Amino acid sequence: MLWEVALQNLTSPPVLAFALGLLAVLIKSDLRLPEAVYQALSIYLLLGIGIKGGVALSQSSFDEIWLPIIGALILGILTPLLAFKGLGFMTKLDAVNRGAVAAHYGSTSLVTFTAALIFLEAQKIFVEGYVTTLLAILEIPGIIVGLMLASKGLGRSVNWGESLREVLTARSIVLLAGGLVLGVVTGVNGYERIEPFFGTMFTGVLTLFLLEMGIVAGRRIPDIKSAGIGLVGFSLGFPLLAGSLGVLTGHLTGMGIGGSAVLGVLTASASYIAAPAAVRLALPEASPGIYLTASLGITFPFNLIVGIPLLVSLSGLLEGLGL
Amino acid sequence: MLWEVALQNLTSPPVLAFALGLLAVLIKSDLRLPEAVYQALSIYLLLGIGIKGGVALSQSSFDEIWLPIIGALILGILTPLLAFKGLGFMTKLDAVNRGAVAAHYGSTSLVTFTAALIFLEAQKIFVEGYVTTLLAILEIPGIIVGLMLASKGLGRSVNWGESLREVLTARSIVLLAGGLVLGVVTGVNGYERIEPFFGTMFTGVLTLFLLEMGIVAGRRIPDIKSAGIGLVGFSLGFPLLAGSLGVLTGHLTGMGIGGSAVLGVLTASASYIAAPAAVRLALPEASPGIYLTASLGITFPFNLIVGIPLLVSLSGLLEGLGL
Amino acid sequence: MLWEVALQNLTSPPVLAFALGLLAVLIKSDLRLPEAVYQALSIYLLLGIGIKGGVALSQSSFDEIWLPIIGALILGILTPLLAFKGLGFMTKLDAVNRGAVAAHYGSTSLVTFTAALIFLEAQKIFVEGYVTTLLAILEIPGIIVGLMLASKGLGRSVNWGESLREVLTARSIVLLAGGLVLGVVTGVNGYERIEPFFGTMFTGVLTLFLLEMGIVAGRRIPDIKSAGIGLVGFSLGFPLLAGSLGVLTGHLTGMGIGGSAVLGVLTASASYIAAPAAVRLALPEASPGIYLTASLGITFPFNLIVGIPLLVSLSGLLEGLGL
Amino acid sequence: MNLKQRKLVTIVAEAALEQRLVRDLTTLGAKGYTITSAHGAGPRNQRNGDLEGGNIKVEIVVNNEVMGKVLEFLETNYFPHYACSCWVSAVEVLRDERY
Amino acid sequence: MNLKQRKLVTIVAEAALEQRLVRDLTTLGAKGYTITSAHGAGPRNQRNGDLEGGNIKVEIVVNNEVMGKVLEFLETNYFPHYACSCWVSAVEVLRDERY
Amino acid sequence: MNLKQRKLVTIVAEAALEQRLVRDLTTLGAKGYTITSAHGAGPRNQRNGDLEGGNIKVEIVVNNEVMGKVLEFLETNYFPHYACSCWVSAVEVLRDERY
Ligand SMILES: Nc1ncnc2c1ncn2[C@@H]1O[C@H](COP(=O)(O)O)[C@@H](O)[C@H]1O
Ligand SMILES: Nc1ncnc2c1ncn2[C@@H]1O[C@H](COP(=O)(O)O)[C@@H](O)[C@H]1O
Ligand SMILES: Nc1ncnc2c1ncn2[C@@H]1O[C@H](COP(=O)(O)O)[C@@H](O)[C@H]1O
Ligand code: NA
Ligand code: NA
Ligand code: NA
Repeated sequence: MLWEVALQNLTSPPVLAFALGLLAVLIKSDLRLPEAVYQALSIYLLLGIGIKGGVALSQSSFDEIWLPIIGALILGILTPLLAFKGLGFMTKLDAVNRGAVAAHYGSTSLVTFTAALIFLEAQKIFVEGYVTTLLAILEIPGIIVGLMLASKGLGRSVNWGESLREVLTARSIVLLAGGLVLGVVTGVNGYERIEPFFGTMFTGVLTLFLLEMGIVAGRRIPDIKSAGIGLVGFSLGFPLLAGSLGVLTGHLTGMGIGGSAVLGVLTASASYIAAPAAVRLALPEASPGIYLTASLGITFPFNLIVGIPLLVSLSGLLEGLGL
Repeated sequence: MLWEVALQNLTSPPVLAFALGLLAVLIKSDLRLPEAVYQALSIYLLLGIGIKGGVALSQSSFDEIWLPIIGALILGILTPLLAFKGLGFMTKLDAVNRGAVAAHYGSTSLVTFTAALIFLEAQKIFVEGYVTTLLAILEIPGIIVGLMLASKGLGRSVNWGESLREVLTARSIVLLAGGLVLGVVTGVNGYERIEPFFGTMFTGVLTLFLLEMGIVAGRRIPDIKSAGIGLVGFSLGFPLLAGSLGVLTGHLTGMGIGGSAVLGVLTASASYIAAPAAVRLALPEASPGIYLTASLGITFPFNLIVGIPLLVSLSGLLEGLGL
Repeated sequence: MLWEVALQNLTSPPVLAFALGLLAVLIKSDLRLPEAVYQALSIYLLLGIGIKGGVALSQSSFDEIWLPIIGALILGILTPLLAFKGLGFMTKLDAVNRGAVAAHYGSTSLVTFTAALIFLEAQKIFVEGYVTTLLAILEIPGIIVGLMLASKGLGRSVNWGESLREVLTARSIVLLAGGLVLGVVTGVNGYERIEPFFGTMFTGVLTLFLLEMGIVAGRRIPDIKSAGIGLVGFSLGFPLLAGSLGVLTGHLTGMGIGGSAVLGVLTASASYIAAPAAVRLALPEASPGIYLTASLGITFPFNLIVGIPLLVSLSGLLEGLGL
Repeated sequence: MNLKQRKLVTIVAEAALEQRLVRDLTTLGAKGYTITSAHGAGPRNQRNGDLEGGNIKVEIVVNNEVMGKVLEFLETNYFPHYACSCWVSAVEVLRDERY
Repeated sequence: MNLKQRKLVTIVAEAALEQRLVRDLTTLGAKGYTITSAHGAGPRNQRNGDLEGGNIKVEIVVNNEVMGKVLEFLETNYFPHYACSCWVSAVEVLRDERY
Repeated sequence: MNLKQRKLVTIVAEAALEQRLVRDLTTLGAKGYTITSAHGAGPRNQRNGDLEGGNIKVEIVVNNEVMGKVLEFLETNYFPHYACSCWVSAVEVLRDERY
């Protein structure tokens, strides 16, 4: 059963497109999406996810969402702390680089989130609409906690005001949060008009996007060798640990199988859009060769292929336990 | 009732996306659509509008359209003359800059037009299909009249042949007029195959486009302060005046509520694609800081938010009066 | 009847968009799709065609496809040989340039193929799903044969390993072949989710793409004059000859009217994406002014307008003859 | 190696001027040009560019005579009206017959 | 023709730095700048750029004094941390008051 | 400030050549390169570029020795066959060990 589910995930067009992208790098093809198109696709995905989340949120009652929101907030602070500690055990990285990696795992990956939604939809498992709100909530705190942890290792003082402004006004945040508000305000009626574009097209556009992500991730492969066994272990083990914690939190705060699984995936996933941008600007001393290799080169494909089906199964299991 | 209508307009995804774009500028986010994507979206919108208009035109009889076409032609000549005069009263601009602004208000704004169509569709008000023909007709004469008015203030002679060639072969005109012909020739049957792309997707794509328009308009805000109260007054008042004239012309030439309202919106709107390009090339002495601020920074959002619902209501009112 | 069919082809949106592109060049408009968008559209088309072909292939049995595949392979080797010989008769080109042109006619044109599919769909003629496999198979051998023919005329030795690698890892091949595999693996179920994007949108996107192709082809028009009557004759005559051979092969290998017509169009069409890229790199001595003018400036529009309806009619005729 | 002296003239201007500028430069004797898309700001900064494609950067490698003509022409026809920057540097080329 | 000497400072850096770099250069006295999108590789090559828009190439035409300040500033604030290249060449301009 | 002399070699070529050109330049000793997309026309102007992405402009900052090798290599392997322009100018750099 788990195997069947995993296979269905593996043979979905987005995951296959990701594999095609990896392959294109391996055979040294010059295939690449133009930069402008990559940008456009991410704008589409971020805004679309935001809007859909907002519309769903406008249908939710405060009663059902306040507990999950608090759960997400706690996870947003806890995850980077755990990651920082874990990296201390498993690697020899200094505090700056550990903080940088923690910022990535504290934040979330939009595409992993989306892949989980598509996976659950294919499984016909209901997902609470407000999970996108949780995505938006989980996006930022982890980055800030990570930056704070790293700053302890810095020989200089950090301009927190500037860094916070940069984190909060980053393209991805503006689109996601702005989309959420847009969705809440326009509601089901307004959304109807743009559903063909932002809804029906979504999986197709994501497929194209994952082709490019495969190429980008593929280019990280050489770096994995130099990453060290400790970092690789972390990038594979931490998502499962943090993800389980997320699934558990989901059930404890009253979400169903689908919502809890998504919260698990969010916790398990590592950011590679918002966090790298923020870390690069606020923490130039940290090495992208470390944090991008971990989050994008290892954890992202791992979650896409292994993490999602596993966490969904775990969520089903916990539900069966009456949680 | 008018309030309800206005609210529905305000909470439609395209208008909200425009607001999001404005906001992104205010908070100094680096959000921007890549140039290539902005170009692609305008090509899509212009060609799509043209094709749809052409298909509708192929369904119209000459009997019903000749009067509105003559009406539109008269408006196309009258509007820039009125604007030129009005600017003489309200501002201290020289003839060159007045002519440049007049060229913009004499021409039309595709996006305002489209927003009006979407607004009317949401109101379930019928719109004559040939209004896109009127859009295409109104696009050019106003620019030429504006340039002629401005040329009187110039110390040099104008190369009219060159200027006319540049106006007539500009991207936007080729796409709009070409799309119209394409639509007429391919007809309903041919259109069916591309309807999912040019029809069903339209509002969604427009939403993305308006996000960018919001950003562009937002960057004009600092210029509004230096524009002077006279120009601001003109940019707010003239659309209402010219728009009312357009609505009236619509009713007098036999159009219904929807068509007359659209003709009003066309007259009220100021160009910010075709006209700026033409004026910049033919009339470099005029200041973009003046004409773009008026047309794009003030009139465009004003029409989007206030002008459209107002002119639709006026059209309903006139219909009620038996016009 | 043939005339009616041709007219329907001529008034289809993609062909009209191509004409609009030509016209835009003639009137010296600055209309152009941005490079990044052109790239994105070709990626979309190639991947989409590949996926759809793969899905169809996953529905086909080996029994029905092995003969057509062998037929296509033979055509892929025969066509460039015929073209090389034919050019020897009709033009004064040296072996290098003849080989270069042969490589183009030995390969195929994705857009011509797609236009044929759309044409047949509009005619409600059934087309075997595996024709896309034939497209992929016909893409490469012709290029290699052409290069080999040309190399005999070179004063230097050719780095075949490098050239083959470049041909096989070219963007277009990776997308087409990758798409095929993706389609086979994901099957009907997986495809369902991305059908709105890669299927329903297809004709619309193709229309936009052909607008750009019209512009590119239009810019080749001045070169046609300097091409010489022999090359022009070849570019018009060879597609009909090779196309007829293709249609015949289709019927002989057991395909129906639709499939045979498509195989004819594939054989008739000349590559202008994969082949030029490969020839430019492996055979810089050959003149793009010759091979691009023939394949893109003459044969492409000829097939789009005349070749497709003619070959479809021929296929119907042969079917009538009981072939 | 046989390197010859030429001048590289770089012109940054509004993208809308591309067709005109290319025509003018060719007429003045430039045997080639290279264009890249750009954006920027300058002291004049009164631009239209937001909507119509930002700036273009045009580079031409020319001899001294053509350089002179180009600068003169820009001074009369472009500088007064358009957002336009221009600078010149010394370069060396092989195949001097091409430039 | 009245050509004046200036310096063209070319800076290639990660695209994410655009806003900062522009602000810093303007503060240091550059009266204008021109930016083009670029990609590339260098000896450091430890970049983030894959995901966030590759590199930008910033060009500023400035006088010697501003050039000095800019180079010093880069040396302190950019070179140690960021993927960043910089080179300077001599150029000539008309309208020297603009640069 | 401790500025060192280097050469900036600018190569404009068909975009399809990117992979090859980068490989060749690196082999010849360039420690880095910066690429921007471009389009243009020249005296040869027999191009393929329309369909395959126009031109690229490759810039490398190198020492005199590498410059010599690069020019020689271009002369033998690129100039005869491809649409390709090249010019060289003098630049100054900090951190000369990088170039
Ligand atoms: N000092 C400068 N250095 C580099 N580029 C400049 C400089 N000044 C102006 N530019 C460019 O020239 C364009 C036009 O300048 P302006 O006419 O001042 O608006 C700007 O958008 C910049 O791209
Ligand atoms: N020798 C060079 N010539 C031209 N551009 C270079 C050179 N070295 C570095 N670059 C550019 O500077 C960027 C940053 O270099 P790096 O800090 O070494 O990663 C690279 O991505 C290149 O675009
Ligand atoms: N004089 C020139 N100045 C600047 N760029 C040039 C010049 N000549 C040629 N180019 C560039 O080099 C490319 C190739 O030139 P060609 O080999 O003559 O086709 C052209 O497309 C231009 O981008
Ligand atoms: Na996480
Ligand atoms: Na108007
Ligand atoms: Na063929």
